[in-house]
Amino acid sequence: MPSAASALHMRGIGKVFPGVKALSGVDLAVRFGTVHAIVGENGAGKSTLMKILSGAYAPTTGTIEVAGTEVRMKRPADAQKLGIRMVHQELNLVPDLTVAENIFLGRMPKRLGFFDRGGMVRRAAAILAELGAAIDPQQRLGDLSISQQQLVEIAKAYAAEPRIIVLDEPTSSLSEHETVALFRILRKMRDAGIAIIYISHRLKEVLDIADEVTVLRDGAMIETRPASGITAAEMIRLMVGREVSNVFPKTPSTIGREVLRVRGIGDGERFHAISFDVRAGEILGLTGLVGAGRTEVARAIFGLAPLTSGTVEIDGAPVTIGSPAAAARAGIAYVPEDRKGDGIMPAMTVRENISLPVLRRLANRFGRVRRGAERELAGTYVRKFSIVPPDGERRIGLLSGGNQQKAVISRWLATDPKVLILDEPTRGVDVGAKAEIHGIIGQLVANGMAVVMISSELPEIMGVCDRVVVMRDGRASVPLAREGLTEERIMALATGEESAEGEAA
Amino acid sequence: MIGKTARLPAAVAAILLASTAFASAKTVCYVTAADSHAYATPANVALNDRAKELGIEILSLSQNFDVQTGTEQVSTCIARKADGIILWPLDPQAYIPALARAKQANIPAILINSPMAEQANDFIKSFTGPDVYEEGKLAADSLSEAMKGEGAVVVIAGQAGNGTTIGRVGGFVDRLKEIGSKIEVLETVNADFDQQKALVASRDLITRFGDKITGVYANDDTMARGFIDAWKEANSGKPTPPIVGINGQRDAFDSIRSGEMYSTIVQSPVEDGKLAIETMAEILDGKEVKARLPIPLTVVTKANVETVQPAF
Amino acid sequence: MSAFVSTLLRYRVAVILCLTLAAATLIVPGFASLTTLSLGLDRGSTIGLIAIGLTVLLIAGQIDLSVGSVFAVSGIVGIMLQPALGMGWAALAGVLAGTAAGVVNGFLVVALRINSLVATLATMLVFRSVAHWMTASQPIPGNDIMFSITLSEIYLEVFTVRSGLFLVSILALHVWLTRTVAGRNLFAVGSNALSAEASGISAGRIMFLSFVFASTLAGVAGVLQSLVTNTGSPVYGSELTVAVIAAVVVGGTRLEGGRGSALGTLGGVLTIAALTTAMEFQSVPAYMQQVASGLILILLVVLDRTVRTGRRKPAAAPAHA
Amino acid sequence: MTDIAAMGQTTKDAARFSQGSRMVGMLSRAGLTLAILAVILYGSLANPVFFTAGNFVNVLMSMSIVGIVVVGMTFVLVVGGMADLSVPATIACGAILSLALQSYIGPVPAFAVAVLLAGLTGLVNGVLVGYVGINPIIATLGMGTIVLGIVQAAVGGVIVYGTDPSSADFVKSRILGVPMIAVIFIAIAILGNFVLSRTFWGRWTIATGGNYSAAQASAVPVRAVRAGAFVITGFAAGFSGGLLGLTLQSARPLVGQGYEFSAITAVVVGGVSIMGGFGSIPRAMAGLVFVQLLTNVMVLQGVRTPIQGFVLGLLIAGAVALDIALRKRGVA
Repeated sequence: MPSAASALHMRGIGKVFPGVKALSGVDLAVRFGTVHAIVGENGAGKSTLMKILSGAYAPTTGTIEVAGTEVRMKRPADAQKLGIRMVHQELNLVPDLTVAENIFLGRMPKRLGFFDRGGMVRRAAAILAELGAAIDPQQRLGDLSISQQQLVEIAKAYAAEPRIIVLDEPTSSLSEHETVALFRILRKMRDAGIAIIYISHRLKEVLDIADEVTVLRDGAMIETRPASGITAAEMIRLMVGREVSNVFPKTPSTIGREVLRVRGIGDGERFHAISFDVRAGEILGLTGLVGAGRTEVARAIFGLAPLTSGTVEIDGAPVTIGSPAAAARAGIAYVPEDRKGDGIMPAMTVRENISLPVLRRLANRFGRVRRGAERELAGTYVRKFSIVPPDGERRIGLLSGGNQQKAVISRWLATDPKVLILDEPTRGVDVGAKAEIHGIIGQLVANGMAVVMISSELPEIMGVCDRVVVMRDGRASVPLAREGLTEERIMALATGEESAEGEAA
Repeated sequence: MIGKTARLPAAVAAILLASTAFASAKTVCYVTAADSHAYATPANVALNDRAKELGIEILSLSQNFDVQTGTEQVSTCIARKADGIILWPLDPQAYIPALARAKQANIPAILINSPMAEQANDFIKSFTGPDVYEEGKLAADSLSEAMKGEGAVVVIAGQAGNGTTIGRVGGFVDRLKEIGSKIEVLETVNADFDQQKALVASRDLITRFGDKITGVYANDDTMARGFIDAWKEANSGKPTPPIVGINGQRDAFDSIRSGEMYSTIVQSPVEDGKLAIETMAEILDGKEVKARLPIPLTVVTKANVETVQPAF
Repeated sequence: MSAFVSTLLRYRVAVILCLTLAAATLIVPGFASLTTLSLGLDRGSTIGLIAIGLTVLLIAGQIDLSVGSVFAVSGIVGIMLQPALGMGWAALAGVLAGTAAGVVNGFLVVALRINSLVATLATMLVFRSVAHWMTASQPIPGNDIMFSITLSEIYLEVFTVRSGLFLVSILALHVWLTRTVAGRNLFAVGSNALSAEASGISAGRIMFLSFVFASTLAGVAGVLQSLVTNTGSPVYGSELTVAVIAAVVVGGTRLEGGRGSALGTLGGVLTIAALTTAMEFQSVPAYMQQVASGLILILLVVLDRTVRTGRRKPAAAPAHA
Repeated sequence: MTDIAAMGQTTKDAARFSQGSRMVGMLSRAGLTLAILAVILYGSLANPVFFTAGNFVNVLMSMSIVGIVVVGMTFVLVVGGMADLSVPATIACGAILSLALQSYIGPVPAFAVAVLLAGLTGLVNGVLVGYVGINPIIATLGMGTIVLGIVQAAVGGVIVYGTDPSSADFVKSRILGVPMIAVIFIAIAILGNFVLSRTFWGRWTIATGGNYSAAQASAVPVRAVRAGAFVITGFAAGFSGGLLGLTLQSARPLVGQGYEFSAITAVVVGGVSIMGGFGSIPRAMAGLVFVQLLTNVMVLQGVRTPIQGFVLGLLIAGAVALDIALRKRGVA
């Protein structure tokens, strides 16, 4: 609808951090009643642009017009007064308050300073119902699953009756069918005349939902186009400035003996009777809706959470795993889902991050860590996986997501594990790095390692894995061979339209 | 879970049972300074023992050196309708309102060990025990005798703001003025009746004044010991300047014999405790008692060190 | 665990309080009486008034070690200025001195971003020496003993001015925390300051005000104490801070912020007051009293843990104030 | 590729993650060194006796006792344990037992038992904090009161005297003019530094303080590491308590009062982050030296005892504020 009025017009936006030019000359025009997607690799400047839009940063240069009038935003509150709402990638919620209180946080309905809880709860319930989310508004938010919290975050933005709503990777922790629900809502909002700015790595989704697409690269605006006039391949080309032929190359590897055998494990709460096995040189995909219990299974196998039933065998010998240390000894490695939270030690150098699990081995009998050996170890992986910058002494917090992820993987290869469990290894990683990481995984299996890969991204699962286990509500399907497996089939299993319980295997 | 929650009352019960049972005899409420202290403990023991002999029930409350607790405890005593109150004041006036209320409730009260401001006298029957101010004066006399009335002293005082400190320093300084002595006070430091703090402070004082120090007055023997150790570190072999302490601890006696200390002032906690309860007993029997009942203070020097009993 | 036990756990503070009272009544003759109650309340109210402030501060995820020193300073000001201003205004000045101290703490933590544990450790020392400075380390007497006595009169068999004030304030706090927007925002800030900020709540402002509030109440308690004893002393309140923090935490308020309740604090204060009174009635040595209250503190916090580990969070997440 | 997202995020967390921080770290350490030099300069100008071997030996001896505690406390802060408030109790435990038991089992075993029991207290602290997951402040506060109460009950509250002068002579003896107690302190400091900065345990400690769950997911025995810091402090405090008892040849239950705060002060002034994950023994020691020299100068200049607290307080606030300011500059 080209006639629609301009909701937001950013002109010549530039932002400079000490020593770094984050943005330069970015123009962005968004109209009411449209979904405007912004795509680009990490570091392309998306987050900075959005932080400016939300009032968190002030632009070094440029002007911002909201609904045709120029505005200055000094703090998030200003942006909110203008009707701009953010749905952040890392959730902006308060665990200790109830869902309702979170939805109305900062703008609770008051009467003489007192607020009427009843009214608030009713309104919250209504909104959640509208979003088709089955969440009790009286529940303590901290007790919800991540994807439920994500929905609350969206409800919160929606409840503010915004004129412009910005969603930053809103589906990163949503399952396919929750995503579908979200899109339904977004379209509804759009038709209600709200301007929607949609940021995502998932190009397929972008093409689904967006009316217009703006591509950023290295802090500069490359191009804005109607979504109808662009393909995923083109977008990728514009984003990385190069042609990326096959996004998910599958390096062939010879599949050997069985390494990990899991039989009927459960934690008595979030997953039950899970059984599967992984063979040397094989990549087993573990997928399903978020909250289906994939991560919980992985954490339990790695000793981060207790098992109440079932057995885990490595090379046919049963192992009892009480702690990650024990898991490491047994030859199991785990690259966690939340890189910032569970992955890196931001204050430590790349070297120190890599050597952490093997320090004991690097230490002499007085416990003194042999610096030489440590440097050598780190150096090997920095070179092998071409971690940028190629400097083991650099604080890891300064590296890009992709390079941090490579370092975290290196950390585990140092223990030369038999089984490597990767939990969403490419989430929030840009297209280039994604390919590299898939390459690395390819090498590993080629050298006979057994890999379990958790991912919500079906194309990735389909592209990389030899067999796939689909989880639903804490139960697992039988491992499905890659041949003849379709995304539709996986969705069917994940959503319960088709059932193939795992006890059989 | 249940096990855990159930353990608590058991614990409380144990603690409560561990303590003395309640009887209908005359009950005297004894608000002591602390029940874990070199001087207070023997005083408490003596007081309790004597009370048994006199057939008096003692309800003893320990302030643990916290004035505020103390004032509240006096209220407790009033609420418990005790027949008498023996208070060990840690502050010259904070207790006065509480004592006034005790008087309103016709509960006789006396002070043990430390004095209070004049206003208190209207509300107490008597003050038994050593006069810390008097001790200060005696110390002044003893020290100026040792220093032939001239020279320079450092004063190692107790806690700032503590009643005993105020008395013992005040008495000392006033007495020096009184006798117009030419002794100059170089510096007064607070070492909180703590040997280590005294040791550290003394090191600095010795470095700072060196041989200027021709005399030392410590508010108690523990701190005197601190100074002696510091002196030995600084200049081994060199004889210590005359040092005067208070309390008459056993090790102070040894120091006097060996000449490291010049004198101390014995105040016996046992006498202190006994006198207090005996006075209270007389009050309870309706007898009149003197407003001021001091316990004997003996200045101990080399001359009489063999004949006097150390306080503790 | 069974519903019954979990209920017991949810109301553990009340349970412990009742158990304490029951045990005391059984073992201590003449414990169950109005006088005991009024005593306990009066003794509780000093700690209690400060605890009210600290509850707010802890919910905001901050801590204040300086309340004990503020307690002393305010009392001294309240007494010192009596000749000049008269009792009422002097008292007010004392309270304001507390407020001022709160402004300093708030500034250090909010403006200079110093961790509150460190900042208030520093001001604890500073305010304490200010107290010594003003008084030359000598306790100073007030004007009017009779007023002190009337202050500790017991009304309706039970309440003193202090305990009455305490009870009213803590009920007010309860309403404020649970029923007002500001109260909920306080929880939001303590639970996740960044999110609160992003939702347009000024976390800094709320934290700053919490510090001011806490110190002001410490000031009130200090002035009352000084009026009741008719003395301003530089050594007042040196033992207080620990006791107060204990009371608040026993009341189920979390040091990490985001959780806590006024009624819980009331329970905590009363439990400790009851325990002390009961043990004093039996001449239990102070050090045994310490052991007992220490045990209760640990026990309740452990219980609190067991309740929370029912939740999704990893059991031993690092505890950051 | 410079990752702005990462940059933005680092501004949120402690700024030290940023590139500038290495420079800033040096700057803040240099700042402390300069401060120390300033104090020395002022001291020597203001007071003739300040700049003398004798005086420096005094300062060294005075800092030895608390210094040993500082070594332990550094571990607690670095691991993200905030503070160990049970130190006064553990010191008392060390001091009283090492004297009280002398007459029964001889000085050396007595000392050993005393230190062991203090370490045991540390262990309980560690279990409560590391395994049960209780806030360190509360756990150590509670344990402190309990242990102190028990110690007082054990000795009935009176002063305990040493019965073996030879042990005192040993502590008071000197090696090339350096007091034995200082030698012991320095040895412990060096050992502590070795453990924290060179060994895998030290690295684990820093990692756990820096990002608990990431350390856990990296097969670091985080609970043990957290607990360990408190055990170390328990032993350190017990040890310094024992030495204290031997130097004084007498001990009271409250002998350890105030040491916890002096130790924290030194560590914090040294620029060790109270939020954990960052800090070193040398930094803490620099902080200790600065505080001790300053106090020494104040005493030599005849500053009244209460006022010293005032200066110390301002000092803590000032040092930390400066540190934070410097870091901020380092980032944006």
